[in-house]
Amino acid sequence: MKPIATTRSTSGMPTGLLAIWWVVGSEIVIFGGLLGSYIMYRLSHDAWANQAANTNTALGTLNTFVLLTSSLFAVLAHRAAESGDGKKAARLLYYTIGGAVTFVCVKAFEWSTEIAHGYTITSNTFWSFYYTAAGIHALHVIAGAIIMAIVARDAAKNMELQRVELIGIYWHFVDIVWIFLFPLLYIAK
Amino acid sequence: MIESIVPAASSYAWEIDYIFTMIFVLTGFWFLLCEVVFFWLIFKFKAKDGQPAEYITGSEPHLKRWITIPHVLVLVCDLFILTAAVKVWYDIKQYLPEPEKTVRVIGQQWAWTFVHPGPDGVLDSSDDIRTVNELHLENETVYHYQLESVDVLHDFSVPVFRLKQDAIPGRVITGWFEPTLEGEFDVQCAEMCGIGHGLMGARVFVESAEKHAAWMATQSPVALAANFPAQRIGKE
Amino acid sequence: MSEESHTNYVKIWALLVVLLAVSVLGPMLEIQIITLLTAFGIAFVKAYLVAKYFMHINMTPRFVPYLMVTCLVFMLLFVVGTAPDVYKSEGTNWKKTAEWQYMPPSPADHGGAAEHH
Amino acid sequence: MAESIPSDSPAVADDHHGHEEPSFWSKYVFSTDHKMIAMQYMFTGMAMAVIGGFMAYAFRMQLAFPGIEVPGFGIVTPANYNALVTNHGAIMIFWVAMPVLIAAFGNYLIPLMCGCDDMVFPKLNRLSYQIFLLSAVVLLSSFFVEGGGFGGAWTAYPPLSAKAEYSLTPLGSSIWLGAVALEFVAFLLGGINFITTAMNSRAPGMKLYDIPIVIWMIVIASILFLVSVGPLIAGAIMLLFDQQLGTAFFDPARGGDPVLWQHLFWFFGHPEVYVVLLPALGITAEIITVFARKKLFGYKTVLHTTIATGVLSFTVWAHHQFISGVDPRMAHVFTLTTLLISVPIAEMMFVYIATLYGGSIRLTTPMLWGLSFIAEFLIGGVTGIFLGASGADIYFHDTYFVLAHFHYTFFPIAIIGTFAGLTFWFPKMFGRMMNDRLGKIHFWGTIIPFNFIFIPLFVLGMGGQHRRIFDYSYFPELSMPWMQDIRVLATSSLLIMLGFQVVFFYNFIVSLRSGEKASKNPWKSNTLEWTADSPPPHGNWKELPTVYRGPYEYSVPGRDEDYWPQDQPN
Repeated sequence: MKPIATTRSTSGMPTGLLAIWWVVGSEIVIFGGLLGSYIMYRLSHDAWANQAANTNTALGTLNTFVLLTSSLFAVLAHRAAESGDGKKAARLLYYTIGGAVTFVCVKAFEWSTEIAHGYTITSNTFWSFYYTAAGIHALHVIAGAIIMAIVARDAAKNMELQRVELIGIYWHFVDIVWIFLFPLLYIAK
Repeated sequence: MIESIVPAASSYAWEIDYIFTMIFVLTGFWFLLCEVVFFWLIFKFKAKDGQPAEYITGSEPHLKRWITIPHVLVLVCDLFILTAAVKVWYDIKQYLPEPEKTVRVIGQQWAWTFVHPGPDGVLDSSDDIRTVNELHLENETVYHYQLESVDVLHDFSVPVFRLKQDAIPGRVITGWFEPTLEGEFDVQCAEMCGIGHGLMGARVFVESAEKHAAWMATQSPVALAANFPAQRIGKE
Repeated sequence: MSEESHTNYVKIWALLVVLLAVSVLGPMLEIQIITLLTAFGIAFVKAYLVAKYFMHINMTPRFVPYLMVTCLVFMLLFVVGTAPDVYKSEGTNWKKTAEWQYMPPSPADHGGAAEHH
Repeated sequence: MAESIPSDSPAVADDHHGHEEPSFWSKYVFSTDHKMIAMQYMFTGMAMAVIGGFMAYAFRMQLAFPGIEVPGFGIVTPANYNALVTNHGAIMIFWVAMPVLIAAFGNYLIPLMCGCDDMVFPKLNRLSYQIFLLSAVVLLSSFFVEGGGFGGAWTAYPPLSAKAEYSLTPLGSSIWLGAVALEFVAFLLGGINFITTAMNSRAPGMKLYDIPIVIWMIVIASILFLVSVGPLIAGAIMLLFDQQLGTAFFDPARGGDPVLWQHLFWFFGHPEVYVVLLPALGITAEIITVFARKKLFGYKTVLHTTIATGVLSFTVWAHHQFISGVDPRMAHVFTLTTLLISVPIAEMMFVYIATLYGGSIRLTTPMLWGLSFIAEFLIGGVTGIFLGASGADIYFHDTYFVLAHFHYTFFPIAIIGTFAGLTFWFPKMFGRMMNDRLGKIHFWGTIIPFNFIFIPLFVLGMGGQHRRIFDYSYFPELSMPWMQDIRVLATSSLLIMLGFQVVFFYNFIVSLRSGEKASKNPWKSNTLEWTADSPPPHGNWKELPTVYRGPYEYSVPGRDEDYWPQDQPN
């Protein structure tokens, strides 16, 4: 049973929504610190551009497309949940999870190819950043997909429908992080 | 105040001692004022029977100014301290006077290596003198130091010079000092550098020009070969 | 309000995909300024679109967007305070040694070659 | 008055509590009740404080009597010494000050003072404690692995921390780093819970300016933590990769920059000071208003200076790095911001002192702690100016002056703040009064030796004594007899202070078992937690309170009593 505290909303927004925005805020600074460090290193090392040339832009683009599309499904799920259609919301969330799985599979293929070509995390600091930043992001994708599966399972029974919006906001944030990672790691050469 | 505990042996030591005294006086004044008022209030307003506390919100102008006026005064004091701090910092860390000699200071776990310019006064020439844990300086000479580290962070600290600078691997940091007092003083490592951090001391010898020249003579390859024929000569 | 934004979701998505295409194609012109603009300018536009239309940040109370911007500003502050030491390779009275530009031989010369033959 | 609350009679409270008898595990270990989680944090924090205090005892003995076999520890080798000082610092900040001041008091007070029945996410709260407990266990385990505990100072500057061949602790450093990262995760979860609860679940009628200062402080501290810790989490991952995978983020020989870590660390590290300071300041505000029977002198002033301090605290971080290789020109900027931040803090101190004016001061044990916080923290505050002024910091950086300075801030925060809060809320937490006489003995037995530990260390710092050196006999200038005498003085004061803590634990346990039963509102305080039973049952109130006024309406003219609880309509 939820405490009464959870049902109050003095600040003018539901508790879960408020909390998820704080989560997003704390994630912004985590990725901000990492990407800020990367940008400073990158600008200071001209030679990194040659390293970045070895990333696979096509797969990166595909992954961006996959994440953008999954974000669309997430927001459509939110709309379905708002109109009380838990079944539809759950189905759309499963599409989103499908996007996450595709993303991770593409990532796995991309990484294994690169590692097979000798570009490992210790090759040089560009690749260290590449694997670290994309790896932390991929962990967020995986975590998001797992949570989304739980939310979808409940949503299918028309339970806790407000969670569809919350996981959606988290998912869009993960999407935004990738929107910045993509040019930083793949396009800038 | 510091010079009564640690002798001042460089040309800019007085600046540090001066700014210390200045901050000591300013903050000491505020500190004493606060504590005196604080304890006075505690004794003055100790609970007494039949005397309730007053209802004061803190927005009454005649009371609020007891906060706002000190507030502004603190800001003014800060400006004094800021000016002095910027000046001292600029003189010691940012501004580099023309050097008469340059020494290289290399930190490693857990010893200091000093490269002296040798009799010709030029670093990186054939007569450089390389010593471990012994820095020999000529009194009243403007020195530059080039600080390096080969492994982890160290900190080249000479308390009598009021000199302290981290040695960072991958960087060469330049600074200056001018010894003004002859004698033998401590060099300490002031940045955690591992197990032997507590052993990483060296000595700095500030010598008159003649004594310094005499020392250099004993360190010439010829003299060293005569003294320690079996050993490798302490230079590369 | 919500009715209006509902119809827009797919359009926003299409716009995002177009922007993605531009950001990938732009750098192929190999003009630095265009690369920067298309890659990073468009990233900001995309982030804005996602934040506004998917996350509905404009429908939350005012402090939420302020909070997000504050987090970003603090990160900017961090970079500004740090760049004089980390981004620069020399400054007042200090400079980094040559190892700062250290770059090991490209792994493709070994691993990649072994892979192909 | 308190009697007018509906859920007043003990029968009602028992009924509320008694219809289901929870098992030991669900009541004490896996509870989601915010009060029980607060107690878990409190007792874990105290246990860690005992461990941290024991470490201080071991290395202070080594400093005073180099080379002796410390009773209860043994010979302190250089490796031991480094591991002890490193973990003493980390434990006292991350595993004592934060869990006790933010997590324990935050958990206990936020729902009670905001008038709601629990935190908004009770399960998240429990998870946060469990992660915290795990982090503590992980940290302590680092002492028992091959190579021993991490000894690279709590700042963990690479390359020393990044490579096992430098630090000689191949596992200890990674375990230490992992423990710190886990602890951050715990407090991120906890912090989100605190912020959300205070923002969203306040009692009806409780407007922003009706929130007790301590809640404001805990929430602002949580926000500071949340916004500043990100870069360090990223940095910790990078450092962990450097240690375990062999990447070169911070390795200068392979294109990394060790100074980046310093920035990542201190960008968090400085706000962290305020993260633990603010809750202690808040606790002090509650106590001095209650025992001076006075309204806080300028509620809004305190609030605004707190926010100003919080924002400014993000701009001062590099003053920790003045001589660690940052560009000399940047030092001017950070000196400016550092001196600026002294202004709101000074103003806050003035406000606290001014609150005493016109009061009716009762020197109970909690009040003594609260007042001593102000008196002692002032020393910590003014000595900070020496270090924030770049010119003077050239001499004082990494000396015992720094050490004494931050112990004069952290001791009032972590120890005085905790004792103040604990003695003040003890009746509410456990339903019994603490023995005031023993409390005062403990107070004087702690405060007087405390000053005799650290004032002498200021003098040593002026003498150029550097930190983290396990035996000063290798430095002729630091092994003079008068310096050794001072070290012995500091160490013996420490022993006396530690000895007096026995009085506290005795008092704590005896009062817990057989102290005088506490009424609902023994201190005649205004805030909401005193309208609940002592101790509050699960759910805190039968009927949640409504708020009609601010928390500090003491001695309002024209009223019979000198206090006016927040939940009374008139």
